[in-house]
Amino acid sequence: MHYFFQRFVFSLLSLFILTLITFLLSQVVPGDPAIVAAGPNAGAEKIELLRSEMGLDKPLTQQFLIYVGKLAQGDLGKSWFTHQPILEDLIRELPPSLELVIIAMVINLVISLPLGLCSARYNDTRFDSLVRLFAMIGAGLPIFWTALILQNVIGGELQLLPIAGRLSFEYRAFEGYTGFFLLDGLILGRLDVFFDALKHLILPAFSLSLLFTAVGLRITRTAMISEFQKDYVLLARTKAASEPRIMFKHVFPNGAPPSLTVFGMQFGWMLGATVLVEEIYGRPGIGRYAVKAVTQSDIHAVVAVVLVVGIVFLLANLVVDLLLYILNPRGRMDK
Amino acid sequence: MKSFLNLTFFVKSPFEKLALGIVFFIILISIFGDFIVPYDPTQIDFRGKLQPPSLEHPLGQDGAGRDVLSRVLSGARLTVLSTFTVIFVVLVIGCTIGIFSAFAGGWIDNILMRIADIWLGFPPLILALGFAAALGASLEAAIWALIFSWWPNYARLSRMITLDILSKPFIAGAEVLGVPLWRKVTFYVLPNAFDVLIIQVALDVSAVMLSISGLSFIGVGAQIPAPEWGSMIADGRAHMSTAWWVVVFPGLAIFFSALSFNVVGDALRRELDPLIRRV
Amino acid sequence: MAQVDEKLISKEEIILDVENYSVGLKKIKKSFVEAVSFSVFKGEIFGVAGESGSGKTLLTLSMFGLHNASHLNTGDVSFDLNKIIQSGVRVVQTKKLALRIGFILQDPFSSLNPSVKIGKQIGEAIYLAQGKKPKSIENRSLVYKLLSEVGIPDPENSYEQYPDQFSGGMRQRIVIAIALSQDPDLLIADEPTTALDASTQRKIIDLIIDRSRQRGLTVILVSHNIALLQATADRIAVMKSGKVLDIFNPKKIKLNELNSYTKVLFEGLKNVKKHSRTEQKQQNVSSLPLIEMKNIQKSFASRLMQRGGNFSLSNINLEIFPGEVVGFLGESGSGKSTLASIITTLSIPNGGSYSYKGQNVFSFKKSEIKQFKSDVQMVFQDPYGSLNPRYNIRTAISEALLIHQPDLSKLSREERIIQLLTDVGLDGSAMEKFPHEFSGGQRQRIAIARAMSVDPEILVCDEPLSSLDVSTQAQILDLFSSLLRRKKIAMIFITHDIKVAQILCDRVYILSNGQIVEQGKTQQVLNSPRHDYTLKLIEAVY
Amino acid sequence: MKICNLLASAFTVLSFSLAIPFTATADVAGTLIIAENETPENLDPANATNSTVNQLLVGVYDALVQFKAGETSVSPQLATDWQVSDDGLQYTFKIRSDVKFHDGSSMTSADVVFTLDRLQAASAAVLNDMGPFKSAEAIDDYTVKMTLEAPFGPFISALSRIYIVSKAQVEPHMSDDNGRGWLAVNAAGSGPYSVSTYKPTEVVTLNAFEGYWGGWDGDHVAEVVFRYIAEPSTQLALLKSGEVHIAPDITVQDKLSLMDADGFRVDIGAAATPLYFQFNTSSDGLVGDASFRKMLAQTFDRKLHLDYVLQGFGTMPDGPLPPDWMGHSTSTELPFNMAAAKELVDQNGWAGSTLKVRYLPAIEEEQAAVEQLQSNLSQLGIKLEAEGMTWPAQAATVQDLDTTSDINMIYNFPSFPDPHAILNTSFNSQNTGYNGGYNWAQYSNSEVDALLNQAASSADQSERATLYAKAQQMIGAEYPVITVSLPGSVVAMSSAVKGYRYSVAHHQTFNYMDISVD
Repeated sequence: MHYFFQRFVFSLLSLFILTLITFLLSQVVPGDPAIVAAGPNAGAEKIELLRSEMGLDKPLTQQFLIYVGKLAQGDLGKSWFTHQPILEDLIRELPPSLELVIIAMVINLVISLPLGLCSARYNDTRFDSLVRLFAMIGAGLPIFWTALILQNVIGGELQLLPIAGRLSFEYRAFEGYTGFFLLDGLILGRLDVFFDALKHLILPAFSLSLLFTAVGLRITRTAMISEFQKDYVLLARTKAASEPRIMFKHVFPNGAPPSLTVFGMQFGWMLGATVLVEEIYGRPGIGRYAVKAVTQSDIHAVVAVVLVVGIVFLLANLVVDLLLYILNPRGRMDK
Repeated sequence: MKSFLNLTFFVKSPFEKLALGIVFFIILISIFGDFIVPYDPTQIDFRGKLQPPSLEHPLGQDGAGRDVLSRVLSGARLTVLSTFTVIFVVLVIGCTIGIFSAFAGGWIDNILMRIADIWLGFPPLILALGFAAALGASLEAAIWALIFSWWPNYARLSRMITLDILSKPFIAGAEVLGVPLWRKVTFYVLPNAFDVLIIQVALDVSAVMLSISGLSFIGVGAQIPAPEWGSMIADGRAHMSTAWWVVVFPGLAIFFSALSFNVVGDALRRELDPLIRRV
Repeated sequence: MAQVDEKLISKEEIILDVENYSVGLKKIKKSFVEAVSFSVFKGEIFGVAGESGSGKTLLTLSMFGLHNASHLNTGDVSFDLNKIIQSGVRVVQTKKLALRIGFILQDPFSSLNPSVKIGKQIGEAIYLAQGKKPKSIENRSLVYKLLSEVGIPDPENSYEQYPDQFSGGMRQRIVIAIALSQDPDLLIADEPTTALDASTQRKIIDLIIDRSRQRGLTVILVSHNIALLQATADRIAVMKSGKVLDIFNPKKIKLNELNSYTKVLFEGLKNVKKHSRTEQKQQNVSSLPLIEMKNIQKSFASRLMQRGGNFSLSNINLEIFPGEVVGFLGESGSGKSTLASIITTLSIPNGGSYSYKGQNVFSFKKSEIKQFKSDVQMVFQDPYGSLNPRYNIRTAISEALLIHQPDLSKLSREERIIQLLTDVGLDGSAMEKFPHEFSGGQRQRIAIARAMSVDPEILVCDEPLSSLDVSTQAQILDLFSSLLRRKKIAMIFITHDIKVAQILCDRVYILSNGQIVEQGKTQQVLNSPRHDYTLKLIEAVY
Repeated sequence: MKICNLLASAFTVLSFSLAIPFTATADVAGTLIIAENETPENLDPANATNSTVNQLLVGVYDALVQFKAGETSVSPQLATDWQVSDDGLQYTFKIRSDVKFHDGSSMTSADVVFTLDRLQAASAAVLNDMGPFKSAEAIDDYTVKMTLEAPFGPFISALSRIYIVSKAQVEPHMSDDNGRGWLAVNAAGSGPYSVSTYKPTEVVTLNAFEGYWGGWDGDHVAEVVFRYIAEPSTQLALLKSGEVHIAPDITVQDKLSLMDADGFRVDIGAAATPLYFQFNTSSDGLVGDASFRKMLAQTFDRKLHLDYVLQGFGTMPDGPLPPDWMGHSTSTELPFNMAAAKELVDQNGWAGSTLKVRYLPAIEEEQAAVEQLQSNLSQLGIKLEAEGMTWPAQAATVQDLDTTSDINMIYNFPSFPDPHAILNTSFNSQNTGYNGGYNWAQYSNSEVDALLNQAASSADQSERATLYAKAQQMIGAEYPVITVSLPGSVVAMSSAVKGYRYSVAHHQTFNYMDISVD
């Protein structure tokens, strides 16, 4: 438990530095934020008023304290363009992105773990070479390009899957409790909604996960190979344990944790990479929101996105640590 | 230690040789590309707008009638140059911080590495986006943004290598002899870190390349009329259904370069990485 | 090959018959075990001796399909009258054999699954061998029985514990329990004690011998430790470069009939000339001590160290006089290396005083530090890591000269390097080469030459022999004694090997748990030890 | 602001649309689905100058007067009639008494006054068009008086963008931001449609308002849906698969190909939205020099642009004002002439200089025009750096002279078809970027200002025409802009869409209140 306390303190520290970095980021925006915020047609008085409203006339340290204080109350500021509290925007935009990333993660895990394990077991065989080739190719494909090609070929030409949106048009009035349509579909017993949402997720999730799967596969494979070389595997063989038993009972539980850490990091990276796919697939979400905020120089919104994605990243890592702890009650982590 | 005189010692299979060939080809055209392109890559010709591949224009023409082949070839320079700029600067900054941190030890080391850890917590694309928001959209901004988000990788790696080297008996030997600090850094640490760093560089090239083109794709990187591959794809996507060539070829260019650098990096790692060699 | 069989044995009494067996590694199409033939008799303890890289592990594991990277080439192997390999092709699968053969592997720290309770791991073996369900009471009671059989205290509690809660010796006992759980006919122990301390080593070997005699097991004991094999094995096969050179009964050894390599191996350090400088020392005693330590303390943050062992030093008092050879004896973890690093000022103690030639080391001026750094030199344990891999030998040695004798002309520096290399038994042609082009023994020579280049007053040697092969050990030890004969320098020799201390040292300090438990003249301390720990050390030696 | 390309397409009524609860007259049925590439910033009528906002609001709110789709003159909407005082400073409006807001409350003059007061307090962008408007007051429940500081000819036209909000609904939410936060996501109008779902990054749904004061006659849809789809290729695919009826943002190529396709229709509207390269005339750099601008003015080939980028959909401009407009003065801008430009460059040694242009990459023809200019300038040895931005970001850069780039691309969407809406917005020094207007050339000429002001305050059309013509000539002599094109509004749609008409006063909106879907 001491370990967790440590992790927690570290996360808090990370959070603090995260806010500091994002705050500084908001300071380097060119021009006067007040002018930008005032929008067209604002007079000099209005700008001056805004400047003091935004606290821009105070010293930097004081501004930072005010910023942190507001954050603590969940106030991420207002968007200069939608005039809405950014927190509300994010609460609306986060679930679709998380849904996408979770499905992409599932695809990633479902491919990486078993394939990595098998390819480590049959290291240096033709099967292994094929897996490695797949990993190489995956790691070289630009996410946005794959997304465009898949959308046009599978969605457009072949019409196998929907090309855009989160739900088919007929479900446009669908409202759930959580904003996660898959979950809402299940909660409300609307399986049609569930499957429709899933159908809309397949292409974007696959495009998003390909690069990460390639990396995940490679890392799993390496971890598993080094596990297969440990003497306990040899010992298990001398016990006449069957190969599946060795793979799933001995190697997998020991080889998976190191790659799990990487998957935890990937979760955050994937959330960042949604900027490359959401717009293409016409999905709402934090990535599309971020791109729009950046191109509009809506710096409060950008900073909020950076902060929120950073927090999700930290949480994902904490969850992974917890998972590792549960999976492996003893040893390793205390060291 | 392999001899570096034979620079291609690490490629074994025909596949790897092909990849190395592509890498050389990309570097060559990034140097001489402007002399071999059939057309001026920025010269518009609306009369030839979105013409499909033909003998005069083997890869077709884009929405402004520019020759896609010329743009793809000339884009290599932009991509390679910006990728290597990022890697070089990140290498210098990261290694300086990493090696300093390792030598300093104690709380300085602790703080620096904590910062690096936390920094790594930002998904690089989002961090780069934030940075691009602050700097405005341009290829230079994208390069700075990536440098800004990438350095901790090298700081951590070089610190790790330095600590590893510092734990070797030959450093203790140097210590016993009274070898001065600058000599330890330049003659002991750097040459021995070289292998690992070069592997990391080779593997990072493709990641940086993909990131730069990704940033250009979403519009915060290279600006028109620069023939950057990512922005070419962004430009062409509206015409995707009628003129696939404006999207497919730049994408293939990114794909083949990233793949080749990956394959070469992997081969390098296999041959140079002491951790893997031992196995 | 000298096959020294005492009697002709009928086929039924042979459990393992190997004929013309060759095996290579998958990646490299070259044989690493070449045309090996031997038979193992039922009930005997069959030793396989050889230095690292001789192919002994590859041989034993590959026969039973347990070496991942192995690639069978030729030969026949039969186990208990059944062919398992015929003309280089495996005819009986590993799984079928595994239950009849128990294995004990080299590294107890990795041979147990770290995330499974040890009771469960033994239980799994029982389940796989006898079909008793892992969760059944029957299975559990068998586990308890085995645990107590191999000497694990409190089996019921131990059952619930994880491997990392046990020391190396205990883990090896658990591995033995797993091997015994299948009630095998043949026990293969591959370097079972290499990773363990000397005192534990003896207990484990005794356990293996004891258990197998009791159960009537045949044992193949693979080891590089010749003394151990001599003391335990009924017959020994000696391997070198993938070939079996000799098979003989060590109790009836006739060295002349054996291969010259085998002879070197078995004579070991016996022929190294004993070094003694008693006469010289008489004069030196009167002089001032070179090094004087009083009440030195050193402690580390505990989390740095993993495998138990207290690495802190306390209350260290010692004196080293000019020209004498002093041994620091102790097991790993006793603090000898820490002490060496304090002597060479690589680490700073938390308390106590340390003076060199009567002056406080910690208040040296810059020039004095420089002088000290040329007076005190060190030779390290790992010859592979002790030279900068990016320096060729000339640069490596001349760096030392450049720092401490910058006035030396280029030419005389060159001459000096050649002289130093000749002194350690190499020649000038070595200068242009890089460390990786040399063998371990040669590297250790280069390291010694480099240390000697600045004419030190005292040479600190930290286990300089322990990573070398037995045959090389003798040569390097020879080099040290000839060095001592020629140069009037003091030496601190850190070792865990009593025999080495006997040969080289005038005086010894015995270290245990970071404290000096005993000291005195080498013969006196080793012949009539006063401390239990010293006694334990001596008893552990075969 | 975006370009004038709208399209629509036709197909069968989706069966589910019948399920939507609606109990009004039987001819209000069906769903109209419109694709849109840019998401709206908000729903606030204060931002009705922004076409993405305006396209939602145009049928949700009513104004005192309105331009009906397809018409170029105003008709009464909430106002029944009005009088202008002789000095042109006072306007008295009689307003309807039968108007109900969507919340059921009745409209009175208090709502009109409240609306204008709020806009003034929020310094709303729509007031830009209102000239010297000073204040509004309620005379009685159905009479409003508005006061101007100076006579202003197009005042009545300008009122067409002043959407009347319900005081009862908005006042409780005024807080410290003049109700901007609340109105950003809520509507308080009296128009034929009310907002039922507002998911600004996905979909906005409007439903026919049962109690609409104008009543329902003819064919209308019960539901209007805006789907936000950024990719032109996706819009096209959805149009083809029948998932949207109007897809305005597909490429010109695709529009061309749809002209001959069965089941689709392409409407070409006579738009009057000039696209400009505006040169920063207040710059300390080269573009501040009129002779340099003279050179630049000759480097853009409008004909090529019209023929190949716009595929012929549009008019060749020869000055900032559309040729058929009142007061148009011919050939105030120089024609394309690279040789003349080259001569100027050589004379002055301008080769080797670098300029910067900002533009909206989301608009196909803007990017094409930038590329065209880049290509031509590079032949003269001048490097033109481009920076793609979004509208608000670009607008923010011109609010400071230091951050204004050498050249800015901007579309002028006149709020009503009057020369004032184009010339005053783009060339009056009161409307320079740093004053918050659309004069991004930061062009300031007191004589031009005087001419424009005089024309604005005059009611005599022929006098105004003369004044505007003179202003154009003076502007032309200083080369503050290149008028790139006057594109037509090309809208492709499903042929099931009936009743679509291009609305010149509400460019890039859809008259969904008049449309029915077969």
